[in-house]
Amino acid sequence: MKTSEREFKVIGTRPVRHDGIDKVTGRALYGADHSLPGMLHGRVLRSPHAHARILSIDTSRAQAMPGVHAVITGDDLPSVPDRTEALGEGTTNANDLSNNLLAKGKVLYDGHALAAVAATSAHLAEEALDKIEVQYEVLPPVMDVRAAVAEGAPLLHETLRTAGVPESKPSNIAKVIEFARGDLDEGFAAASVIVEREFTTAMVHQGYIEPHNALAKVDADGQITLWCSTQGSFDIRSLCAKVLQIPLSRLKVIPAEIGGGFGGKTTVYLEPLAIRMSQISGRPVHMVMSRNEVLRATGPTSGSVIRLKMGANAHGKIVAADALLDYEAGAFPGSPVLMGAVVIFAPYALENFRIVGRDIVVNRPRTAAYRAPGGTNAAFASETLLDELAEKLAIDPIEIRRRNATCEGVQAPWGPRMQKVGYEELLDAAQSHPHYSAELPPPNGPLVYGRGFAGGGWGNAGLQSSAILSVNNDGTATLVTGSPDIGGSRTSCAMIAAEELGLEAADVRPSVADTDTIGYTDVTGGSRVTMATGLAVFEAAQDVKRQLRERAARMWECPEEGIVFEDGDAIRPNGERLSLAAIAGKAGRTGGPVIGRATVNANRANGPSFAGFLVDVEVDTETGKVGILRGTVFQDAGRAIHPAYVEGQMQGGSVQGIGWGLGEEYIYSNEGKLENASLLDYRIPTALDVPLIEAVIIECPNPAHPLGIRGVGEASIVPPPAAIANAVAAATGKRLPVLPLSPPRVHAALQTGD
Amino acid sequence: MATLFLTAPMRRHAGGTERLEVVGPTVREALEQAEKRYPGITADLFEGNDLRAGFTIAINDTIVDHPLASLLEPTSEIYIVPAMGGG
Amino acid sequence: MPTCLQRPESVCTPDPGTLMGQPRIKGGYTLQDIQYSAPQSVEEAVSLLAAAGSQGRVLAGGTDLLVQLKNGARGIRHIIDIKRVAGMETLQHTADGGMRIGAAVSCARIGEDPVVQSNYPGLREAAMLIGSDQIQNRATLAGNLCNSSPAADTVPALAALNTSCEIQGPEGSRIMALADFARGPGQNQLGEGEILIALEVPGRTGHFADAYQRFIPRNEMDIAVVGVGVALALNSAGECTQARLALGAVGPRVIEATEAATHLLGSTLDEETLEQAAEMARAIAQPISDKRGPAEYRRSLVGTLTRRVVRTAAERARNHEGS
Amino acid sequence: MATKNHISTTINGESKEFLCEPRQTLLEVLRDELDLKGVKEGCGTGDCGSCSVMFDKRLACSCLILAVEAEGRTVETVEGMASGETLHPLQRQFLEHAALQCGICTPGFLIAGKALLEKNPDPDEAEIRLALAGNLCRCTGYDKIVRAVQDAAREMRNS
Repeated sequence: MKTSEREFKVIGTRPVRHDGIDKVTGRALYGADHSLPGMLHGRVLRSPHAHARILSIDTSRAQAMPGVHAVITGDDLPSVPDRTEALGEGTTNANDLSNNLLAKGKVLYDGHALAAVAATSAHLAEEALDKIEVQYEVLPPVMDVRAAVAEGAPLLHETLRTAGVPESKPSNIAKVIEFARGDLDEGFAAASVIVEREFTTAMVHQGYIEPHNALAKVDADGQITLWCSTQGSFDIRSLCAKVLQIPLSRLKVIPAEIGGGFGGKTTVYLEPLAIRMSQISGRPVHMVMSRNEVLRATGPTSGSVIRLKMGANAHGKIVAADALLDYEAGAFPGSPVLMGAVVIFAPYALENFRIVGRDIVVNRPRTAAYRAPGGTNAAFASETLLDELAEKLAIDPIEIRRRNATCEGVQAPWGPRMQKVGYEELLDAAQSHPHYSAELPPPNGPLVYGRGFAGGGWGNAGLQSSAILSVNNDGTATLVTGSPDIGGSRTSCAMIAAEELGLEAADVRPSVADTDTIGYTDVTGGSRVTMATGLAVFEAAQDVKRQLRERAARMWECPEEGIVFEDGDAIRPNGERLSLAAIAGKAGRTGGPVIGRATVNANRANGPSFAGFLVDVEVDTETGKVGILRGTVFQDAGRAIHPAYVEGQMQGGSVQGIGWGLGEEYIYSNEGKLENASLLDYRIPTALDVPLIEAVIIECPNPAHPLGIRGVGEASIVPPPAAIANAVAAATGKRLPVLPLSPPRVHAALQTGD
Repeated sequence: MATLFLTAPMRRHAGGTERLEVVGPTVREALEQAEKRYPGITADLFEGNDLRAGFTIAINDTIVDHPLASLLEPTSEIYIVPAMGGG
Repeated sequence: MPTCLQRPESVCTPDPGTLMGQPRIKGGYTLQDIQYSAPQSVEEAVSLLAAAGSQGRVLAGGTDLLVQLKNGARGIRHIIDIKRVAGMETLQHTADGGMRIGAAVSCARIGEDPVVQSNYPGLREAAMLIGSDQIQNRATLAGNLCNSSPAADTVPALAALNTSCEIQGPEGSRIMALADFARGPGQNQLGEGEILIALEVPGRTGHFADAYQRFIPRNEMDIAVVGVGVALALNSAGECTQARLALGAVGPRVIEATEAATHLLGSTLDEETLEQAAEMARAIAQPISDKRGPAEYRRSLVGTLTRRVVRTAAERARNHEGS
Repeated sequence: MATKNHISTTINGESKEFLCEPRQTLLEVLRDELDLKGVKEGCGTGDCGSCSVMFDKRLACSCLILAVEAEGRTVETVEGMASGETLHPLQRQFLEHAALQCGICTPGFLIAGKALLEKNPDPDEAEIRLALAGNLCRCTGYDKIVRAVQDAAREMRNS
């Protein structure tokens, strides 16, 4: 049966999440909430310098303190291969990862870890940090991509050469990537209007409310158990095993409840240190970061400089587009510039384009994934420039997107053909939404008003998942997956199982298992859990249904042929029915427990998701402050399993995008010290900074997925900064190619004449 | 004949050509044919005998499960795609 | 000149060893070992503080002090909690219509007080702008003042009201104008063993009103980029007979914009006069550039806020029946 | 080792005594000594509201209170909101509205919401947003939280 014709009973409803009661009563246990008898508390010593050679580290006074049981530095980590390999989500250089955990030779950013201490109390561990003496030779820091590529710029890594460029010299440019097709010169020659700008966007942090944490216990036989807050327990296992050079079988990772991640909890910071100190001390070691450490030393996402030139003909068709994306990698290679290059023209059908992306190291923390990594920066450039083209051609801004919208069969800029996507449907929905035609307030004294729209696409990730679905003898079921649940995904997975087995969502008890209990499962990231782990659950349910038909045949003492399983019953060709509960109750006499299992690589079932954001702003022309009056987010979910949590992803992503657009930024001093390492000065939006955000779910089923699901976690963060900038332009006539659109910047732009 | 779409860096080895006609039966053989015609064109794609981490293969509109072993049809379009992740 | 206008973290203190000491290279962890006392009387508090010398600090709401301690302010070893000292939590309305605000009265209580609501709406605005409800329920006006951050919200509002400080120390008590209290970022006039025990707000007369506004990038949970407080009175003809104007976050301590305030006198607070006063306020500001905004931007905001805040106060004064 | 102070207090309606060092915050003691792990630490500096408790009937960040200050005071945490199996209307509405995703900020929001509704049983949207501005949520964008508080207020007014 095609998914579009199927009627669902559970999918599309809004049951209370299974872990809800624990989370509203304070009983849910997050990483910092775990404790073990005899546990030590670990703390980390961090560099105050952005770039310095480590001349010496003397830990002897700390080691000598009573109550201090372990002190480690970079020398206490084994040497590991210095090459990029498949590790973690995507690829990782283990040597870089190790150097980021504890610096060797040089410190490369303010907050770079140098040493760690485990002691009988947190207070004592901090006192011990004070007793560690480090001597530095301070080096000039390289704080942004412009400085990093300048002639004669100080080098972060003396041996780093540019991948993708033959015979390159040592450089701060770690990699160059390129997508191109058609003929740019010919394209621009055919343009009626050409616009070109250079965009600058600030480094921003995921801003999850729960700081990183880890609790490690090493037994006398070397077996390790690790509790931590992570988006991917298997990735944490492989990363820890790699940097500590231990076999995977020795390490069990138990994912605690996780207090937000948004991509930032896909790698390791404390985990290997806690394990190493537990190995040394023979006692469990618990580590929790402070907010200051989270901001200074965990992976934010890249600031960037993007040069973009686009031309369109008189009908608004984009005839040529040329982009250069320079992304801050932080201290080690690995910015999401590739994904920026994918996203920048993703919503458009283009024939002539070139996209060059450069991954550039700077003396800032090693970047990590952040919700649609790289995409928001890129769409800020393309979606504001396209808006400018529309303005110059006097075409409605949604209409110009409609005329260029990608659709099934279009060759994507990064290569393959597009399957069915819902971008055209989304644009239609936005154009006909009452918000788009609502009256804006007239100017009022210093206050002026404007409306903006922007779109954006995100490819989502497929990757691997496992699921085990066990039928209980009363006809209920238990579901085990390996996907840490950040936003209600265990309920959406349980709903898929319930739908397939004809149960209520509450009759399926879902749990998120440790790495010993379930098969390999990739990260909760790339918007993939409901799509990919959901696919594994769907397949496991088919496995259960096959077994139930077999068991029903045994109970009926008839051949299995012709028996179907529908709406929770096995049905014989003669119409006779046996309920799931009836079959389950007899499982002991028909072959033992009924357990379905499935493992998938969901790459083939993945489908991109497109989003759009429509926003009304108020600009105070005397102060430069931009307020958000109304926001509507549109997104193609393929199929919304639990619409309330789909809306939640869309609203949450939108508000993160608003923060990125209006106020969030890493502010460094000239010496490279992070000046706003607190939630007071790193300004994520409060409840008072945003309006209610209406979420409009578009459902264009993903043709590659049996339930039509598309990942919904990320795409919604891509459009808001561009939409806000477009709205500010509509209100003030000024185009600001810079993020965030902070009051001083807007104010300064309003003072200039052009 | 299947069609191999060349990435921008690969095109530099092939005089700017955007696509090559190749015969299978598998993706691996298709890439070997390309390498024979334009030596060095696939060098960056391989690490030893395997596709380098960070690359994968799409045929038409789908990322395939077995990149190098996938069988081609005469209408197949082969794309070399960077492995993509998310947050 | 100040190098920092933030809620003083230890790095802002230009005077190591006296107030906060050298910063540790850490951030937001736990407190180092301290001694804690909760005296019952002012005399006891003063003698404890005097005995603690430079290592002593008074604890009222703690919303700044605990952050400083977590950030590694090593000089502080003895905390003297004044909340159990008799009278410290008393908000007293005086016969002349003024107020005596005990040093441990929370900002939330200022905000809730009906007399403050009707008579000193500007002070209420300032008190209700400090952080969140969580912070306002703990933070105090006296603490805001003693912390001596140039960006303290209540200080321009209190300065505009011509508030004075009641200080008690080993040598007895003294009174000081609030505007003179802070010396610079994190530094104030308190001597060893001295405690700010109350703020005295003089009574109001006639068509009087005050107002406070600040500019912040978010709508809550921020430190003022600029804050401006004003208090003024009108005669029955609507002419300004009294005016005080105070600027926050644009100098090492609160700046009294005397010339601008004087310029308002005798006028009906028409737009032209407001613009001229705003220009005078702009001229007297000494802003610096830091993470919260460039100097020129701040200077511009001084003008904007001065105009807006005087306009608001004038409106209030005209509507106020007087007493 | 510093001398420990003996503190008598009332937590979630029950008399409690504990020993603490002066340098321990109320948050540390609630979590580490009294096992009230529903009180979360997100920033340690009073900027995120995750550690919100009612301290002497007023909303406060327990990370900015010394545990010794609790002598003779009352403390209420999220653990005291439900009575037995019966959830507080706010807790129920948060579930019904899907007003939580990761859930780490939820205890703080519930306490702040409760503090608001005790003062103001019929808040409008702006009042709700102002009252919750000291609590940061990074997942939801606040939409469903605001709606949950509105519906909880309605439910409480009608009961």
